Amino acid sequence: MRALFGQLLVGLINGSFYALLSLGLAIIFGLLNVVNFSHGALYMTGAFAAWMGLHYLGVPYWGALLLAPLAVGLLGVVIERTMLRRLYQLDHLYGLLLTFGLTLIIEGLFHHQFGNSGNGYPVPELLQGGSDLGFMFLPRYRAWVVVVSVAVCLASWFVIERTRLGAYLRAGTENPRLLQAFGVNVPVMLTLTYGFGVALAGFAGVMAAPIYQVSPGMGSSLIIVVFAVVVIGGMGSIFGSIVTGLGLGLVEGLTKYLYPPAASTVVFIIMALVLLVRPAGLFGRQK
Amino acid sequence: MNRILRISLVALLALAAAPSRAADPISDNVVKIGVLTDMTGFYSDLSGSGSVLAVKMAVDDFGGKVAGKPIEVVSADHQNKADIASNTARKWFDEGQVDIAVDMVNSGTAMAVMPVAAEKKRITLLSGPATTAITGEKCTPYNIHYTYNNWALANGTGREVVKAGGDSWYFITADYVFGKSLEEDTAAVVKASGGKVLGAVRHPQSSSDFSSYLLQAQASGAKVIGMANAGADTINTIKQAKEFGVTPKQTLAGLLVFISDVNSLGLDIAKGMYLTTAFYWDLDEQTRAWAKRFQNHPDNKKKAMPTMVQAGLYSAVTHYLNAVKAVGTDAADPVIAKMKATPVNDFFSRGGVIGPDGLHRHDMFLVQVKTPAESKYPWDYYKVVKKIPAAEAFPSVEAQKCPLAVKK
Amino acid sequence: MPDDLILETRDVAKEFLGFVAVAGVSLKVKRGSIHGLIGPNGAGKTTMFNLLTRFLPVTRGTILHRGEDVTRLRPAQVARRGVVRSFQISAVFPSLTTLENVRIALQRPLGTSFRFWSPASSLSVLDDRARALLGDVDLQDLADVPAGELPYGRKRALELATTLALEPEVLLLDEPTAGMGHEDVGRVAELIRRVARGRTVLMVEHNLSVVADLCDTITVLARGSVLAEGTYATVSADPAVREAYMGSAA
Amino acid sequence: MTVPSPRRWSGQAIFMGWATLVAVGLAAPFVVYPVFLMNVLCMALFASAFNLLLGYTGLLSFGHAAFLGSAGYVAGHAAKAWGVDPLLAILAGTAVATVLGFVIGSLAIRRSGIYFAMITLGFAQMVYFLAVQLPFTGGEDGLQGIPRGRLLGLVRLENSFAMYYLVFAIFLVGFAVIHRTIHSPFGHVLRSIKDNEPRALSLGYDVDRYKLLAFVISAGLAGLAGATKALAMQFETLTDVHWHKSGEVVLMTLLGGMGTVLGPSVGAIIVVTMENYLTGFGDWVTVIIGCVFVVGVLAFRRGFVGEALNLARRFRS
Repeated sequence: MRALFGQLLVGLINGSFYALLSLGLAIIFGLLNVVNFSHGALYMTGAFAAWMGLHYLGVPYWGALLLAPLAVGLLGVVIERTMLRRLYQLDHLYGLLLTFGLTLIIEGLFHHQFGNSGNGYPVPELLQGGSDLGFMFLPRYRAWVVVVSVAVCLASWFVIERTRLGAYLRAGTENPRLLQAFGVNVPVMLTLTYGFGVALAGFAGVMAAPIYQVSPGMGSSLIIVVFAVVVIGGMGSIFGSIVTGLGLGLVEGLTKYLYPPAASTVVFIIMALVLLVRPAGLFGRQK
Repeated sequence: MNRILRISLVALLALAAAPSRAADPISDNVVKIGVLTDMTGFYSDLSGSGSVLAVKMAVDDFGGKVAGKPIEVVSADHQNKADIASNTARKWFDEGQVDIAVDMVNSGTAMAVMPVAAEKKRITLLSGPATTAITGEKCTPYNIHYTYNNWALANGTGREVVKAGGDSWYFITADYVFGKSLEEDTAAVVKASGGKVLGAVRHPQSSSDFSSYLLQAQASGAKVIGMANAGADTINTIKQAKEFGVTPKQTLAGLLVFISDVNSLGLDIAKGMYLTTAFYWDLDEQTRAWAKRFQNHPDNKKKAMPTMVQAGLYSAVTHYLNAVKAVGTDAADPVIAKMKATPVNDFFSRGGVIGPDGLHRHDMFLVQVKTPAESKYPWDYYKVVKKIPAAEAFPSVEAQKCPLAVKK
Repeated sequence: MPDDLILETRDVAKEFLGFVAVAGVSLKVKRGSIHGLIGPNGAGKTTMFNLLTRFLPVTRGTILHRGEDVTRLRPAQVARRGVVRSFQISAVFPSLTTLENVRIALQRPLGTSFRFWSPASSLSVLDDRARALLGDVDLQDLADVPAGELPYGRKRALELATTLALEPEVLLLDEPTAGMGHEDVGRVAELIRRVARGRTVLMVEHNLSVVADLCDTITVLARGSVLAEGTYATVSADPAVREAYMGSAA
Repeated sequence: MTVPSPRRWSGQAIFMGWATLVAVGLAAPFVVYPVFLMNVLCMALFASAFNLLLGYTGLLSFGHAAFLGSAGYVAGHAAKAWGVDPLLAILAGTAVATVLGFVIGSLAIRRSGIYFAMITLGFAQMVYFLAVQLPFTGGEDGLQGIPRGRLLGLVRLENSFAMYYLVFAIFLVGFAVIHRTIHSPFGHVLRSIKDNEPRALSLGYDVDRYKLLAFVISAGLAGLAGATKALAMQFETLTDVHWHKSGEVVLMTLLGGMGTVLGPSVGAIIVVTMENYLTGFGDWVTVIIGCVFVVGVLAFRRGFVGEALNLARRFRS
């Protein structure tokens, strides 16, 4: 039993990252119709931004939590303005290909600068230590990750579902031409959306820095799982991507307890099953 | 379409400009050493550019020439991928006039290069990899395994930890040749010493999150968690074990730990850990003198002390050059025979002997990591618990199951 | 007389996550007629087309073709029954030549369409018929031009020729004159009248003069429901229709 | 994706093209390192198989490495552990890739566009994890020292020239299959689906079945390339099932010119050469390849062959 709860909790922590990343992907996809392959690389960039901030500038974790997503968001704005923008008129697949190329560049540059072995990032003093839950020893920092991720996801959901800005976003997802009718400056809106979605990835990166080694490859294996999460959840609803992300983290944890060798493939097996039963995904719209 | 064909024809012809293979390996007028290592990956700290430096130092100390011909050093990054290693070696041998390939940290790359080298009759000097199969069932006539192997590591650390009371083990193992064979060897030692093995979990090379593996190890209730992994993987395991409160209750045994790992972990986390090493810079005057030269070499940007891989490589290359000088040719057969016939005597290996299986048997050291209080100066990390004599440190030729050695 | 009806929907509805696009429409299309489907933007006309051709699954209701239930068939099956649609924007295969466009439609009954080992020359037996069909729409001189390079009006003509190649029993035309210049409109309308002989046509059309000119029966949709039905004269006199079209002006 | 206008070649031109191709292929190993050439040929076949999907059906599979790699593992294992004839080993690998193509294909074609790409990527990652874990693949080490054996028990393939000519023959067969498929009644339907899927549907074509068959053919030929490569290189590793490989084949096709017969092969020559001669730059290779990708997508979508055809057409008119 101890082991089961322990693995479920670890799964929930992983699920928090799935949720944060798939949320960002869903927002970008919704409005820009771009599958942002570089999401994983930008998540890694967020982690490195935090690490570099600490080592070169002495910016503590709490500062990084704000500054690193901003930096990544800015990078996103630059990417959108200079490159992605030129592809909106073309087949959506070009967006995927472009961001794939960007992924190689970003990863290659970090790899060149920092090698592959990764750098440790200390857990902030306030969150060091942990408590014994009886079934496992829960490091305080990991508990913090789950709580903050869920909070950020819910806040994003609230903004999108319940505010005027969110209404524009949703309307734009349905029909971008409609936005113009509202008097919204669509190009700016697209830029900001991409920046925000990418900033979420950067935020996830900062959260991940003290847990995982900060290394150039940290995002690329994660992003493919997140893609599977997105296919399973369907891009239809923001809420769906959050729930699916957390849920699949738990499923992975459960698999690690029941049959560890299948833990890395279980998400894809679920993807196959969902495609058989509900091709549009659990929360997706048939279209 | 013809236009396209013409373009591709031109492209093909352009490729043809690459130098073709020299016909005679003896007379290409240069002794070329290829350092094939992990330049940027998770083993780059323990070998990488430091390995290249060690080889260059060996060549410079030798005078840059052997038998009147210049010695050249080339290096390549195998990125820990067996296919890249094998391709690079093949290209080196076929087109690059490379006479020997050295280092090959990471057993997978070593095992990929060895058959290529044997096929082309080129010598390989392995310092980084650890798998016993290298001089066991997979041995080749042209290969020397120089610095350490899993058997030595497993025996050094495994036996000592069981003796100290750690009699139930659980392994966290890197899921490739090296890890699996290290686990196997250590498990055998543990059982032979009266301990028992409760289980093992495999993780992919260069994992970032060990929490679920540690939870499994924790759930097993074993007294000792054996880390059959290396480099960044070991560092992460140790760190996260502390984070999840595994370490005070269960003991970690590092089966392959380098001084570079201890340096990046810090003594506070690593203190008290037993480990087996082939080299420690602070053993005696000779080691100190060489290590300081290495540390202060202008090419050593990080000013890091040499690891056993790097020290072993220096010694191995020097031994090779001595053999070339002695026989007056760089042809593989006479050189390797000479190397096996001559005992090694330098700061690294005192009277070490290379057996017919290609394994260099020399003294090893069981050391314990000092506490921060015990450490008096930079890189003062180990206290030597015990010197393990060559005969005890390495498996006998008979135990090795190398077909070459059995024939003799 | 039910067998007089070639296409019929009974209380067909379509909802997208709570948004009702079509709210229970019952439509009766008589064999041999030209039936117009009109209505303001967002009335659900194109959705009706998509439902009839099974490009979208219905939320509820039944679709009958020749009195048989086709509600659950796949789109390709519906097409093979002879119910063939066109699209709002011109639907040609731009990288194929004009001739090949028509040939694609002729090719399917040949039964060799899965043969990836047969040479393309095995299709040349269809060339004569394809040319004849192109001749029907005055495209015979452009047979070897990639369809993507045709002017807009010619594309619509090509689309019609391709559709006719299937010998459809029922033609569903989605705004056949949309985006056309005045001259082209007249030509296409004439073409429709010609091909409608011996066939049934259901068309969505915005150009009311074309509708008035061609259609025997007109159904007016508004907000997913049938507002009125009848001849052009009846329908255009209906105050509800006038209001839907002109707002409160009427 | 972009629609290159179809080109018509006279029978004579096509014959001349094939003759030149064969002549260059026959002469090549005398001037270029044969092992390198074999790698180029296998990747060229792989890219051409991929192009059948992307260039002629409009499906972007982002998981084609799964077929290359799984066939390589199966062929390698068959040759190494069971010692079967090299041709049989290659056939076994191809067969497995074909079956895998059918399974993955029938699931993936349930979605289209970007989802299709993501799903194929997901399944390929699953294959990757299987390759890491299954006992016969050798995990991180891969299969090493795969014997090339004797062709039909007669020709010793240890000789790189003999092996090269086998690889070249296989390439020609694969290339011919692709060429014929493109120019078959089936190929015409594929192009119509690529051009305008709803229209093909409205003409009564069950487009999913056509897509599936195209996917299976493409997967099988990718497998043929992978199985051949495993024997030619004598090793099979995780590199061949990694998503980087899937991206690489997209790059080759994009760079050479998607939807052109020769484009993928030209792209393969460029990319493999680049990787081969840039190894000295270490990790800059990834950055350079990434830049090539970005530039290709932003400014060079026709690819080399596509641009050349475009120029040729402009000169003519």
